[in-house]
Amino acid sequence: MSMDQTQDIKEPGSTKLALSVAFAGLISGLAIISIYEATLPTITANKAEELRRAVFRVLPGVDKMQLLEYSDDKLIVNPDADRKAEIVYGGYDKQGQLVGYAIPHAGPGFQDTISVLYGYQPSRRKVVGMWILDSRETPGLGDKIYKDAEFVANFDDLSADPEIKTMKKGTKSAPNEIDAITGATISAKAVARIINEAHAVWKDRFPPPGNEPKLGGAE
Amino acid sequence: MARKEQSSYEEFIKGLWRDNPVFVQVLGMCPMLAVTNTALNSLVMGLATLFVLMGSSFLVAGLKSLIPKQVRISLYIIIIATFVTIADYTILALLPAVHKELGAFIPLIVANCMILGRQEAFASRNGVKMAVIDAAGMSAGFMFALLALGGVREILGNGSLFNVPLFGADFEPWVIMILPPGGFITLGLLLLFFNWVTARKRAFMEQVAAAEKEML
Amino acid sequence: MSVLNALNLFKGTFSHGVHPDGHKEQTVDRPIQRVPFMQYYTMPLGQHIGVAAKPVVSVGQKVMRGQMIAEAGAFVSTCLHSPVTGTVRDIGPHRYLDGSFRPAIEIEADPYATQQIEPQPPVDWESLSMEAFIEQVQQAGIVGLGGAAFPAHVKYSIPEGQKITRLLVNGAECEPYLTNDHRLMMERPDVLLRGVEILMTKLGAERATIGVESNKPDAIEILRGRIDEGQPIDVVSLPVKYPQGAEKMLIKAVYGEEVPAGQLPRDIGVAVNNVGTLVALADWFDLGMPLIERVVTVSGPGAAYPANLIVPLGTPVREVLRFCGGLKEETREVIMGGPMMGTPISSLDVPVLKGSSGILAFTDEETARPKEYPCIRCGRCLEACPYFLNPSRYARLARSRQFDEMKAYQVMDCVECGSCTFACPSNIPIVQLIRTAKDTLRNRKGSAA
Amino acid sequence: MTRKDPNLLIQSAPMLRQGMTTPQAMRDVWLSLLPVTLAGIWFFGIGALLVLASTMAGALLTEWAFTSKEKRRDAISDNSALLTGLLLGLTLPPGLPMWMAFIGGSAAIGIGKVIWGGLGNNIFNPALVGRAFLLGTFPIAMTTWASADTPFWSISPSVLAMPFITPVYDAVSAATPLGLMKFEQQETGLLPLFIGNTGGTIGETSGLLLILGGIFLLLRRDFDWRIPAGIFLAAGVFSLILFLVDGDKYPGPLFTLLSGGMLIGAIYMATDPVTSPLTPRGAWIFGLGVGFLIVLIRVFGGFPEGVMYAILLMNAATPLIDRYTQPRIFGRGESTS
Amino acid sequence: MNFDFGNFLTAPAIMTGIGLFFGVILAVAARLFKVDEDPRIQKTEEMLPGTNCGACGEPGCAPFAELVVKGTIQPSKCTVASADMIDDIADFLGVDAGEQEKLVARLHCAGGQGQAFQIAEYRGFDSCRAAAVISGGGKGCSWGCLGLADCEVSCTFDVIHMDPNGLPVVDIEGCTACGDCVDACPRDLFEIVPESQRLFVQCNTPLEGDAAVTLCSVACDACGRCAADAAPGLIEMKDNLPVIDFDSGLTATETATKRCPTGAIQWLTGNQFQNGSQADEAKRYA
Amino acid sequence: MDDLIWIFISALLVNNFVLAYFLGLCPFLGVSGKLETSFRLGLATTFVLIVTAICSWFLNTYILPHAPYLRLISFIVVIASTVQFIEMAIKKLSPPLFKALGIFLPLITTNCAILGLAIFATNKGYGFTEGLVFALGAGAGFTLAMVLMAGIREETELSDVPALIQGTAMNLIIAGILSMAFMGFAGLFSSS
Ligand SMILES: Cc1cc2nc3c(=O)[nH]c(=O)nc-3n(C[C@H](O)[C@H](O)[C@H](O)COP(=O)(O)O)c2cc1C
Ligand SMILES: Cc1cc2nc3c(=O)[nH]c(=O)nc-3n(C[C@H](O)[C@H](O)[C@H](O)COP(=O)(O)O)c2cc1C
Ligand SMILES: Cc1cc2nc3c(=O)[nH]c(=O)nc-3n(C[C@H](O)[C@H](O)[C@H](O)COP(=O)(O)O)c2cc1C
Ligand SMILES: Cc1cc2nc3c(=O)[nH]c(=O)nc-3n(C[C@H](O)[C@H](O)[C@H](O)CO)c2cc1C
Ligand code: SF4
Ligand code: SF4
Ligand code: SF4
Ligand code: SF4
Ligand code: FES
Repeated sequence: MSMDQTQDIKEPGSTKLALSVAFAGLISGLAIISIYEATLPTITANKAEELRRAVFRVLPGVDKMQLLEYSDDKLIVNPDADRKAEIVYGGYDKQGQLVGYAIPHAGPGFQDTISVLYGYQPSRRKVVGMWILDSRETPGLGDKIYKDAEFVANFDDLSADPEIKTMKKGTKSAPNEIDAITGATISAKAVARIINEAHAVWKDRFPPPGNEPKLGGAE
Repeated sequence: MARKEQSSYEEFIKGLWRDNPVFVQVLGMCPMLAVTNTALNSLVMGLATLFVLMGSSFLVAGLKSLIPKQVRISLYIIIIATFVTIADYTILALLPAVHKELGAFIPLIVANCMILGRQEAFASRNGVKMAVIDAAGMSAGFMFALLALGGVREILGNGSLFNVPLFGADFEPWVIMILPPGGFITLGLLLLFFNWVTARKRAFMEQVAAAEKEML
Repeated sequence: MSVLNALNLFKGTFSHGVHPDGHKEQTVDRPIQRVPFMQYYTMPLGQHIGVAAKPVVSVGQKVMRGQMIAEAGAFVSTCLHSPVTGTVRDIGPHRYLDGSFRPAIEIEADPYATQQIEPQPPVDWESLSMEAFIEQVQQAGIVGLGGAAFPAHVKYSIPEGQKITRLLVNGAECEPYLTNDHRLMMERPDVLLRGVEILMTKLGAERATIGVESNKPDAIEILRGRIDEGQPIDVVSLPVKYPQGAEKMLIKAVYGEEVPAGQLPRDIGVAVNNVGTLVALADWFDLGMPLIERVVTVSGPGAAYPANLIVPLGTPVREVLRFCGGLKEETREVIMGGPMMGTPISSLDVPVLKGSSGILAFTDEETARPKEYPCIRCGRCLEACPYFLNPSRYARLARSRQFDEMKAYQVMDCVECGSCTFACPSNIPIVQLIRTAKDTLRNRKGSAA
Repeated sequence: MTRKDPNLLIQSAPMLRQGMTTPQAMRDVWLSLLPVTLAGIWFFGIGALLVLASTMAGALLTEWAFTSKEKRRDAISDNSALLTGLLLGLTLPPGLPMWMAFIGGSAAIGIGKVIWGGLGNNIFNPALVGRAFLLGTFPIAMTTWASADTPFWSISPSVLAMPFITPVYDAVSAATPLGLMKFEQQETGLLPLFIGNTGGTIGETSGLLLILGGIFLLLRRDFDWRIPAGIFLAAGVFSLILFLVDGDKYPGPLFTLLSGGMLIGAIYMATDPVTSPLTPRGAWIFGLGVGFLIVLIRVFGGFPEGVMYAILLMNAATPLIDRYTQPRIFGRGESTS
Repeated sequence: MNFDFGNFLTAPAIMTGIGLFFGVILAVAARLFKVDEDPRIQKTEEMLPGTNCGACGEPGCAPFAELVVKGTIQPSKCTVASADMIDDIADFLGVDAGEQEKLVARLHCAGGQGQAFQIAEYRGFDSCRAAAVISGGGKGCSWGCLGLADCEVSCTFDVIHMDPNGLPVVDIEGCTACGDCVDACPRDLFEIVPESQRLFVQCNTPLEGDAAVTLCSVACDACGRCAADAAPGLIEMKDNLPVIDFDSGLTATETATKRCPTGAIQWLTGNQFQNGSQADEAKRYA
Repeated sequence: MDDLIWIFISALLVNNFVLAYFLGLCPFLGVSGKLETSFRLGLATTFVLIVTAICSWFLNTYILPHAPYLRLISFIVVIASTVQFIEMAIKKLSPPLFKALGIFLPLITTNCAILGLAIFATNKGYGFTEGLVFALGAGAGFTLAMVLMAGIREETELSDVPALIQGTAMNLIIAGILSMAFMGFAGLFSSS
């Protein structure tokens, strides 16, 4: 900070300054894009893999999947749909027959938003699997909603009509009831509530058996 | 224009203790607390910070003659942000799981006042070599703090270290350690310990000095 | 607790305050008696609020009892008169109440003198102009005997535009142990009423009220008895509570009005005087006797023979105590004034002053303090403070030397009545801390810093 | 000459003292808690006694260990540490492992009190800091409740669990009235709540004794009556409104006032002089705030019970409350600050 | 494996764009909204790290700089700045006050427990001022040191320490003549004097003769010997205390102290009260 | 509507930026010494958060779709510059306002609360209104925490906190207990 420098506080070369910033921008832009391009393949692969794993978990016996979008009240195949509320994943077996839909939905939990993915088979009108995509529930309590196999198993064959009921642990009787988690009733209820919400929206959107969206386009 | 050319060793070591960015300068508290619920996260965050700090210090020290004073801060930020993005994508590619845990806090390295601080306080006034050494020292100090905190929190909060169970299955975890309050309180107590040690050291030094006085 | 306060509102008194044990039984039924004349008398020149008096006698000069020995140094100042017939021995620093040395006139009594004041014809006060009246009061050296020792004539000189409508006579005597006002009211009620009459007339007050705490029924009885029909004087009996006698509290208790902070009673048309002050007034105008003696209660467990005495001003405490059989062995502390606001004296050489209402001797039992604990913010001090201040906060702030902050919390409104300290379960010396702070603040104002 | 007199003492006026001392105040609280404690032990068996013992031990040891040598004697002798321990113990589940209770005790004093500079300096109620710490640390253990009719001599195995080891709870674990209310929408009768033979923490169950204790403290002027008053008022009114809105979803005011930690909290914990406002108006605000928060957390929050959190939150606000509710000074229109 | 080169253009393009855009905007703004303030603040701010981390407790570097320039805060309060930056700033602002003769605080009292009599026992808040307002703390001499260390507490530089005799000793090495003690002392016993002034009166009582000495064995009894022995006109007695007139140009010498019966006037070399109580010396001279 | 309320409450209490998300700790620990300052800092922060919400929404809708990889850097550059611009403007146009709030702006722009908000808002896929409400809640939450902290710290000034603990250690522990108390809000309005 010798004298001469501080003399010219703002006077000269506003342009010079602007240019230097711009130049820096240029360089960093290049740097970033290169790393991006370099890592993009792996990242996309990871993401796809993760989603895939999730879908396969909630829809047993699925072999292929594709992104479906609900627009002007019918379900169409659209690989790059991004209207969050309107998309589901169709899961198909080896013969390309539709097994069921994997439906993502999110809602408030004990700590923060829980985002759930659950599998639904219109044919059997049943929820056939549930997976937590993201949650900040308390480790050791709330996180049982995905760590506790028993709880997750609740959703493997669960009727969602009229709606899912959360019972105190060990007291479930009806097909539409699940066992809560002791010490984490709230998170448990939250999951059920989220599925109920989604189900309320989706249950009538699925086309009748036969004319489901055909497998194609995706992959 | 650094006055006294310290030996590179001193430069390095001061970051660890005397000028420790966390314990002494109280900087970068957010990542410090947010990601230290397990030792692994701490480690990754530490490494990322190290990478960013060293990289940007290197650049800043190298280009200091070209950087106009008035926009220097903006330029530093751009440089740092670039490195952070690089780190971000790398981690995302290589350790997706960890990245999920660290969540927003990798990008937030940009905002870690410590990094900007070093650029301005040191890199922009010293040779490349010194700058890098200083950066290394500082990140080491930061890492040291991260690991200390992360270690304690994971051991108590989960009964494990780097996901290696320590106490066997029926250890009762201290949930709060992983929750925000645990972070604050543990760091507070660590700081207390740090102060205590420094105090003891000073007391000892004084004794020595007194003893020497006696001699003369 | 403010449940009680709520009740008190109906009983006509101020809110908050405390209830220390009266301890008055020791001296209530001790008639006032005269102490014989001693050898030496010391009259500090500055024993009243305001400018010190200026000596008008010289060393070696002979003086008569009642003769003026020092004249007022300014308007807010008053005269001194010799308490005895004798010789001026010294004019110089002597130990004063507060432990410091103050210029004083030392007089050696003449053992052979009759110690009579030659009687003077009563002053025809009714015809006096206000100025002349005030002049007279200053000549008589009369100051407030309620403790403040504030020159009375200053209180009586009412600025333009203000009018005194009510005269309030302070017979509360809320301080424990003290009974001097009580005895005075019982033994010289007529003189007191005479004083009231004089002052009312001169100030043009329409009504006079004598406020007496209900623990002095006999005094109330007697006073009521002496007031003849139609006289605009009434005696009100007030529930016993400290500090009833603080003038602003008394006004609140009697009239239910609050004197705004930083203002004087006269700003709401009230003049407050202690009973002793009025007696002194009457004595001057009827007998021409200036203020050269006052009634003092000697009491406390340490006093061999508790008593109410008429003591010539300037008598060393030692002599007064000796007259009452001296101090008991176990005496540890001697206090001038009441136990709540009085000053402990460091040496028995200190003379009795115009403002000294009592001399109390305390033993280990009373002086032993319970251990001090940290403030638990219990709020008892707030419940006690009659000025609704926040003593707890003061104590904390004072400890960490944040005196200016204390000022912001109006510490200067504190009259140091001691209620808070009395109430504090942690035995925190709140008043002392407050005083320290106030002292610092005052001095700081003085210095540039 | 001067020195022939007795060497006089000089102390600042006033010379007289009321006679009440801080340790006495603490002892009063202590005494008033005795019946509650005994009742707790009666209902939950001597296991409860062990829990109480552990918290008090934890509290005392920590106080002793971390206070400087010179302060030590007072710090122990002023009874407050013991009181903290006792109150903490009373807010714990009867089946809590002793080692947890001990940790709770030392956390209460450690981060709740000594760190702040000891008695009188803490902002937060130490006992509740301890409880919050425990609740956050061992949520399961802290929300597992032994039933009230435990045989007197039986000690549930969990109480004696080894340090740092997950306890095994005995089969009969009753849900608390609040737990039932929140998660099963079933309301417990008022009489049991009043007598105290319900699930819950050791000290919170017996409404009757708590109220008696409160009356005792009130008579001894040991706490500021405005605080409990404010709490009951706010909680009562708020819950009444909710009750009127939807009677079978929300509990009635009486249930609200008698259940959970409400009574012990309002009478013994919100009133902690150190951590509650000094000024009368402040006390009202504090009380009302606590009452409101309790119902808010109980009804709309994630926890069945909010007393602790409500009090801690208002503790945090206490400095601000105190600051802006300075009493109106005699003869002054406005109040300072 | 979609690898489009478009990105390689867009990215830099966008960044450059942003850069340019704001570069220009800010540059223009800088000129438009130029506010002129004390240039030193500007410069100081530039010397600071500019991280605006707030670790200094101030709302940012600019306000901090302002305070530094005002002198209400030390540059070293910035935790981020390296040592030499701080020196820079210090030099730039010329904090060092330049050369001048050293002033120190001296105590006008030597009446410690061993010399001045306590006529009553004080119990209460340990503070001189607190004691002073209560019957003068029971000390016989009501002008003397109360020995309760208000000065010791007040000294910013912690160079005052109470000696065994209950008197505060100023370590003149460290004393910066800040005057804290002068304000702190309820009895106004401290005076800030040039260290070079050796001749000093260590008493404050206006009493004379026995009156003084019965209260304190090292009191000045106003015998006037010092005035007589010193160069005529250097010392004169004002209300029973010797007042030394250093401006008179006359040289003060140790002789003035030689015949002092109580040692109230002293020839100071270094700290006060080094050589124990003056009373003993007094005897030597008497 | 409901979820707007929830977003607000959550950001204000349940997931308080400072006490639950660990954002903006540097000012929280550094500048919370005086009540009055803290309050103003809180206000200023809220303001910047709102600016941020707007900027990030703009970027997210118009620029980032074309170049997602520029998110971080464009966020920080744009926000920083915008705020700096505003700062200059205020300083010129209304000195008093600058004294009151402006001086804090630099301190705020370089702290994580701001960037954090941008990133979280994006991750949660908030739209414009949601973003604004989120910013408001976060700002209010930050202010609340600041003010409580400051009140407590001013009180501890008067009490004899052991020397070793004074300063940051103490502040951290206070923060810890505060966030413990805030845990009470967990699950607020989300259950049943
Ligand atoms: C620190 C802490 C964290 C908690 N986290 C959760 C959680 O993430 N999810 C949950 O449902 N309950 C959680 N709880 C428990 C709730 O407070 C509530 O007590 C529980 O849901 C009651 O369920 P129960 O009736 O089965 O015991 C937590 C409690 C504490 C003390
Ligand atoms: C706390 C306190 C208590 C007082 N108690 C009495 C009292 O008991 N009797 C009394 O006459 N004056 C008492 N005073 C003095 C009165 O306030 C007032 O100065 C006096 O009555 C005025 O009358 P005077 O000027 O004739 O003394 C007290 C003052 C204070 C501050
Ligand atoms: C003073 C006091 C405060 C309490 N505060 C809480 C609290 O904030 N949260 C809680 O879960 N339990 C608290 N408890 C315990 C509850 O009152 C009671 O056990 C409640 O039913 C908890 O039920 P749960 O196990 O379903 O959480 C408190 C108890 C007392 C005595
Ligand atoms: C009426 C009253 C209530 C008290 N309540 C508590 C309490 O709830 N928790 C506690 O730790 N201490 C309590 N104490 C004791 C003491 O105030 C507490 O330990 C202080 O907070 C320690 O600084 C109480 C004391 C009294 C007089
Ligand atoms: S009475 Fe004493 S303990 Fe109670 S608040 Fe006042 S000062 Fe503190
Ligand atoms: S001494 Fe002052 S503060 Fe204490 S009660 Fe009396 S007036 Fe109030
Ligand atoms: S010099 Fe003054 S302040 Fe220092 S101890 Fe003596 S009296 Fe107290
Ligand atoms: S207070 Fe100031 S003047 Fe007094 S001794 Fe200390 S440094 Fe010197
Ligand atoms: S690291 Fe978050 S504000 Fe500094």
